[in-house]
Amino acid sequence: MLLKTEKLCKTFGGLRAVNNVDFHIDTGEVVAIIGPNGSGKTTFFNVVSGIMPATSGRIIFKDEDVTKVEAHDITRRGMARTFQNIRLFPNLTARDNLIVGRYSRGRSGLWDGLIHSARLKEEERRNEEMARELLEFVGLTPYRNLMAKNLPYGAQRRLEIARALASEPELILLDEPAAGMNPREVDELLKLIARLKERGLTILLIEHQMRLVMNIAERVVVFDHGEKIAEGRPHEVRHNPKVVEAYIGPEVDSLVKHRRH
Amino acid sequence: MLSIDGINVYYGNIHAIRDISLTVEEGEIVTIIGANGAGKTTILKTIVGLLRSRTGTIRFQDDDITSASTAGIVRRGIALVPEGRRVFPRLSVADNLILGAYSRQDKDVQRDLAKVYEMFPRLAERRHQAAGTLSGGEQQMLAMGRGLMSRPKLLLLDEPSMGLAPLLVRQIFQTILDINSMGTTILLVEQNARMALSIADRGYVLETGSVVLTGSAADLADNDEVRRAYLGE
Amino acid sequence: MTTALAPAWRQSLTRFVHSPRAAVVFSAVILLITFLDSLIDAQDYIFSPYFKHIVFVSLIYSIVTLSLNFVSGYVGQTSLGHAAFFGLGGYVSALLTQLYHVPYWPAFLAAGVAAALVGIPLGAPALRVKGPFLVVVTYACGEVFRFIALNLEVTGGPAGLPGLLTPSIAGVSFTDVGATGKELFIVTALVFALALAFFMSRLEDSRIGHAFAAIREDEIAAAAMGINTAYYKLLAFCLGAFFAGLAGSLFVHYLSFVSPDMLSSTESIMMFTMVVVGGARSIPGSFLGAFLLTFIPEGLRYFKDFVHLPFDPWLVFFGFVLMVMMRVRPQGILGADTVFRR
Amino acid sequence: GCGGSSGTSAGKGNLVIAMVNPLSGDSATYGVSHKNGIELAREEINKAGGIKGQQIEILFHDDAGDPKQAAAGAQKFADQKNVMAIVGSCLSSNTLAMVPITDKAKLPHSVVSSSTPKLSGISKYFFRMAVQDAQVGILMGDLIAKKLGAKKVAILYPNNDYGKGLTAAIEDTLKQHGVTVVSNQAYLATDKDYSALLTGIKAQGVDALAVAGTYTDGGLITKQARELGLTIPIVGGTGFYSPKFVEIAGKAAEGAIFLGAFVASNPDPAVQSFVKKYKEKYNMEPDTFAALGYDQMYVLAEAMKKAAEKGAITRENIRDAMAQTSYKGITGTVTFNDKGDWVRPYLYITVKDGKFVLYQ
Amino acid sequence: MLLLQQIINGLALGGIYSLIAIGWTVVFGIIGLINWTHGEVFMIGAFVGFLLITHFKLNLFAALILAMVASGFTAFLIDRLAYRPLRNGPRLALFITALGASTFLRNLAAIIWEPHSRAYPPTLDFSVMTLQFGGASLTVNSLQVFIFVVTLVIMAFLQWFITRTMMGKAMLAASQDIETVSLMGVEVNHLVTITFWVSGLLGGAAGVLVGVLYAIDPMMGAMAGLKGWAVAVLGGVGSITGAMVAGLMLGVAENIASVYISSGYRDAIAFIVMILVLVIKPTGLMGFKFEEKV
Ligand SMILES: Nc1ncnc2c1ncn2[C@@H]1O[C@H](COP(=O)(O)OP(=O)(O)OP(=O)(O)O)[C@@H](O)[C@H]1O
Ligand SMILES: Nc1ncnc2c1ncn2[C@@H]1O[C@H](COP(=O)(O)OP(=O)(O)OP(=O)(O)O)[C@@H](O)[C@H]1O
Ligand SMILES: [Mg+2]
Ligand SMILES: [Mg+2]
Repeated sequence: MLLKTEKLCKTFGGLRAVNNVDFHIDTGEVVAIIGPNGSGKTTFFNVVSGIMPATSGRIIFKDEDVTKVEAHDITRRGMARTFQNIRLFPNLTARDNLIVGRYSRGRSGLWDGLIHSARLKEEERRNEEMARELLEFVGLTPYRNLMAKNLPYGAQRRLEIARALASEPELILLDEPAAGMNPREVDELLKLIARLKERGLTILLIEHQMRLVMNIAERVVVFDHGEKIAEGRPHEVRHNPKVVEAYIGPEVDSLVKHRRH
Repeated sequence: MLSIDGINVYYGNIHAIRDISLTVEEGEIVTIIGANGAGKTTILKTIVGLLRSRTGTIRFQDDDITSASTAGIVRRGIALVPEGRRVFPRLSVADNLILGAYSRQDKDVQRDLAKVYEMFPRLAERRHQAAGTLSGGEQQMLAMGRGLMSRPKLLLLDEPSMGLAPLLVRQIFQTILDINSMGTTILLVEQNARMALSIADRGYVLETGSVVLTGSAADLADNDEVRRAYLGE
Repeated sequence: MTTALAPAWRQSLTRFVHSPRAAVVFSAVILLITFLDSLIDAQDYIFSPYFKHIVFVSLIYSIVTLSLNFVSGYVGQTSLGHAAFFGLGGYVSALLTQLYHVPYWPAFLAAGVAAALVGIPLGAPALRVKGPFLVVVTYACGEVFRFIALNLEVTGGPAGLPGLLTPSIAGVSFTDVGATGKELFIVTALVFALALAFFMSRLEDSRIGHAFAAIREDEIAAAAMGINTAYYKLLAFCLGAFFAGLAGSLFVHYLSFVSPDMLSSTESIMMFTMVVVGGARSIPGSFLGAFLLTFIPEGLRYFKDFVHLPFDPWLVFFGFVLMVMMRVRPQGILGADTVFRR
Repeated sequence: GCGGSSGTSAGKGNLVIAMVNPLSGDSATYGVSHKNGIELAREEINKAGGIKGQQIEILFHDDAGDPKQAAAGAQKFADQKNVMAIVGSCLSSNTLAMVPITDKAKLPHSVVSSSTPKLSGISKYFFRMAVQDAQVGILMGDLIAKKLGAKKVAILYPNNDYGKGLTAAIEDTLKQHGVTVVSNQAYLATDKDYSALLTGIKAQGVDALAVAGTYTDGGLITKQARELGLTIPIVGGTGFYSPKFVEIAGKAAEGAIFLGAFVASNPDPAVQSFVKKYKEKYNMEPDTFAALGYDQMYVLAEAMKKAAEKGAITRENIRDAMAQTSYKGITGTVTFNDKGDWVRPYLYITVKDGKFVLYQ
Repeated sequence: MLLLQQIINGLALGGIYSLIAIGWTVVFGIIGLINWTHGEVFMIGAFVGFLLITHFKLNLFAALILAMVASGFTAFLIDRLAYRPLRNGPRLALFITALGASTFLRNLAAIIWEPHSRAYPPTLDFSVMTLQFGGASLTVNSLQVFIFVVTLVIMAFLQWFITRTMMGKAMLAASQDIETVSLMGVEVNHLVTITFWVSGLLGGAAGVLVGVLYAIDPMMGAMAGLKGWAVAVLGGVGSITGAMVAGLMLGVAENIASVYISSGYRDAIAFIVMILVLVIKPTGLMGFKFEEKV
């Protein structure tokens, strides 16, 4: 078991955004979290990745209790994430964003920097190579030298994924990676995630695009009002009446169009 | 109602919009589809005067609004629900909505507020919460609600379904249809091309800043090129 | 504006200015100014002691501007309290040499270390306080230091401490060398400034430099990249304070005098404007900012005498130029648009 | 080139002296008065034929109250071989920053203020016409203890060298006379509101208040004290003497007693002539800085004349002549002791019907 | 009783701080700008009032109104000429421009008006009231009471305006996202112009009042501006009540500290209090509590 939470809670004032969530994900798994808007999915990510402290409960990552571990340390331990509201380094180029993403895998310090040590050179070489490879991997090579803030939305999303990958994580948390992508781009994203899985990465994602969830997730966890209300294989969950009611809605073929004449 | 004629928009020396012309007739739903970076957002921002075209004209209800101020354009009856929601993070949900009605002369704001709350009960629940702490989807609802509060004649929507749960996506599209049927003209930018084409009358397909295809929504939905490139089939 | 848009001459100029060749040319010019008199054994000065004085002051401020770049350039925290470190360095070495008869160089180092240590509590608010709030806090911290210097007995109160030790190397006092006694000071400051510039240029491209950039751009994302933002912010404050403290020490022993005016907020604001005018994060920009803002007021004095202005136009002129400059080139004269070099 | 330069005014050009002073910034008001006084004297001397036919010229350097800029100014003038003497700055710290440079350049340097004891005997080339804290303090103490017969006294002083030095002297004297100093508190010279301190003093029930400040803070203190209903005598040092004191304190100024190096109502014709000319030229009353500046210029002129008689007007000769100064000016007879300080007499002054008059 | 008198003194001084700080905070609250020139706007008000009274022999009330208008106009001009061209530029550029404009104005004033202090004519002396409480007495200057009341009224009005009117809400919104606020049909330029006028009027009023109460000089904007700014920040971004409360608090704290600790550290104490409050509560006393959503 790679990540596990026990009775995890996060409250904002009186609001229980995450409520007693028991969750786990195994190495190599692809798990999707779905749930209505405001059901606490992003907050769950925030707590797990150390950006916000948990109100109560435990988080165990690679058999260690990381409940009180800070965000930067979590990343070093092998968990990386993307943000729902994109948080790239806006004035750095695409390539530089990836270099920063490699930070936690570097070892060089002040001294290496000063004397341009062999270690630093080796690190730089690897960083450069890695950045090139990742840009290629997410299809952003043409944007290499553009500042992140000037990239189109979809490209920014992919850059965020690439940046998370740059830290060579074992577990990657993707918060709505397909938001703002058209169906064809979602297909590409699917392929990308599939390749990540092949690389042995464990993937936990939040997504509203059912197409993506159905195609890639091995297991789906459903949140509502901060609680886990269902869990299972994609097709089971999809037809779970609780989920249908809270999230997917009744199947209607088409929208009603009242035309004025 | 809206006619755009030969506009060219640049970011520095990046030529983002190349000689685009398009029209929206009163009462229509028109959609613009295109890949990431095609320039959809840029067009909408140019219409409301947040970006300026170097050439061409933009006319709205026979007025030339090419160089009008954003506020002036909005007061004429155009509202934009911007990409990325752009809610005022430190204002409450209610205040965000009320600000949507800033340009209105009439005082019937309360009734519309009630309507928005009815449309999005979650916003009613959270009316005193700071908008910046809403979840992504909640913010999207708020942005949409805020856009409606100005009772626009022409509503520009930039990816309104982004980040919404499936149930809500359907609901949003239904809402778009509803407000359209109540007389609001709509120009819709959507990644969910399938849905967009299913509710639109006409559509434009954009590629790297140029219109490459235009036609009725039904024709576009049947076009092989479109199906492959944007519907993922 | 992207560099790609700049006219060709500006591009090549920018490239030159950032190359090591520029450093060589710069040093050569400074050394020439410093030693020309002795070389050609002139009857009169070619470069007067006054001119050399201004050169020395410019070099000291170059160091200070570089050091402020750690805080205000690299991690992007607007600090209006930097003079506190500069002055603190000055006072520490003044007191050590005067009260405890510590030789100069150990006192010099101690000045840097003391400033760096104080950098920790002064930098600590930056961990919590952001944006405009931080501007106020750094400003207030600087002022608090000034008040302490004003009120304490050991610091000599408002008049300060005169008669400070002159630094010496191997028993040779700095003032006994060269035509005017300022030469060795200039050389020392130059070496110091260049060493710091070299250090910073290396740092920028190192892993630490990347961490600084990330914090400047988005702290939360930086933390998510594994960067310990608190540690690096404090590091930036400490490094900045350390070098400012060293510069302060050299400066007061050159003047042989230290007073609370060194800690004043006007000084801090001037330092910050040097960073901005030269271009935040630009190493040559730091030198340019410091030299310009030290030389122009002196130049204006001549202008004033020449046209018989009844008042000193410098501050009015300075204010006006700042306004104009922010309109035409807000990133500073040599401010870079790209962030890491390759 | 070589080290320290000792220039001469070889040619028949002008005799140049230089001034470094705050002419802008917070302390400019002192610098400007000083400058006005000097300028007036210079014009008179030049009109009267200058020094052996040579006209005197003055160069100015605005230090803006910053020691660093004062040092730069001192260096600039030290380099100019034709600069025969330098005056300023008004601020102790600025003067302290200048002295090492003028000393090295063997440039006669004189000031009319900068009262810090640190400047006593600091350099062979340094002469100070500033008032002496120790003396003024004794005189203030005598006044309070003997003439006013106070038993309990409070002291307020600005937190600078002038205020501190003066306060120490007052306190010593009062103690010798057996007067109790109930409180002695510092304030910032830039403060505008002194009600907190005055309220405290009022509650202490003292019979006199000594203020070791200058006219701006002193004026505000006097005004606010009266507003708070504090009716005890207020005694100031030489810093009070300025028309601004009456302007700022308004009616409250009546009856305040302080010391002066100079009083414009002094019937001495030399003083009256100075006051008249000053008013004509600058359209305001002269203050102590102006009067001292005026005398300072004459002291320099005398020294230059003597130097010329001795052979040549050189920096060195001027210095030697200055050390021998004995000049009767409008502020008294100027002489310098072996530490370069002028030990001088003072007057007791009070305000009556908005005018400064001698206090009996 | 002594303490009470000190608190009263502090409140009077604090009232002025509040008045200056509210002028700061409205600008700060709307365009997020550290409007360094506010101190100069205040100084110009003080001087215009002084000139009107001494040269044109106007009465205090007329001079006050005209000085307020002069300051309002100055603030308006500063925005128009210095800030507006940079409205969409980086915040830092605006900040530096403000520094530049302030340096420019302050030193220009020192050249035009000469650097020395001067006082408003003594004919304006306000009566001093002494209240007796069983043996002890409290002294209150009527002008201080006046200032205090005026500040309260202004605060209440602005508070109402910002939180209850559409335009006030638009101002708050503008501080968060100027581009989007224009999408609501708000003429941002009008809004900003109004804000600067309001800020200037308040600054001018404070300037004249300080002149009457104390003394004026061209450099007076520096310290007053600084204190006002500190108070505005201490109170919380854009919070009118915050500015008011913080101003009073600082006035009282300074007075008490100068008596019970040392007057020489008076300003330092003000700053230390401020640093501590901000470190404990980084958005100021009444600043918006807000855990950033990621
Ligand atoms: N910092 C905060 N302060 C107060 N409330 C918050 C904060 N962050 C989140 N919330 C509330 O907690 C709830 C859960 O939010 P969260 O962002 O986790 O939802 P989500 O499941 O990610 O929704 P979406 O799918 O719309 O992104 C929401 O109702 C939100 O309003
Ligand atoms: N501020 C900017 N500076 C420079 N280039 C920009 C800027 N904003 C957008 N662009 C460029 O303009 C082009 C069009 O961008 P636009 O945001 O209009 O695309 P879009 O069709 O809305 O894409 P998406 O679906 O990702 O939102 C893109 O190539 C983008 O890189
Ligand atoms: Mg979410
Ligand atoms: Mg877009």
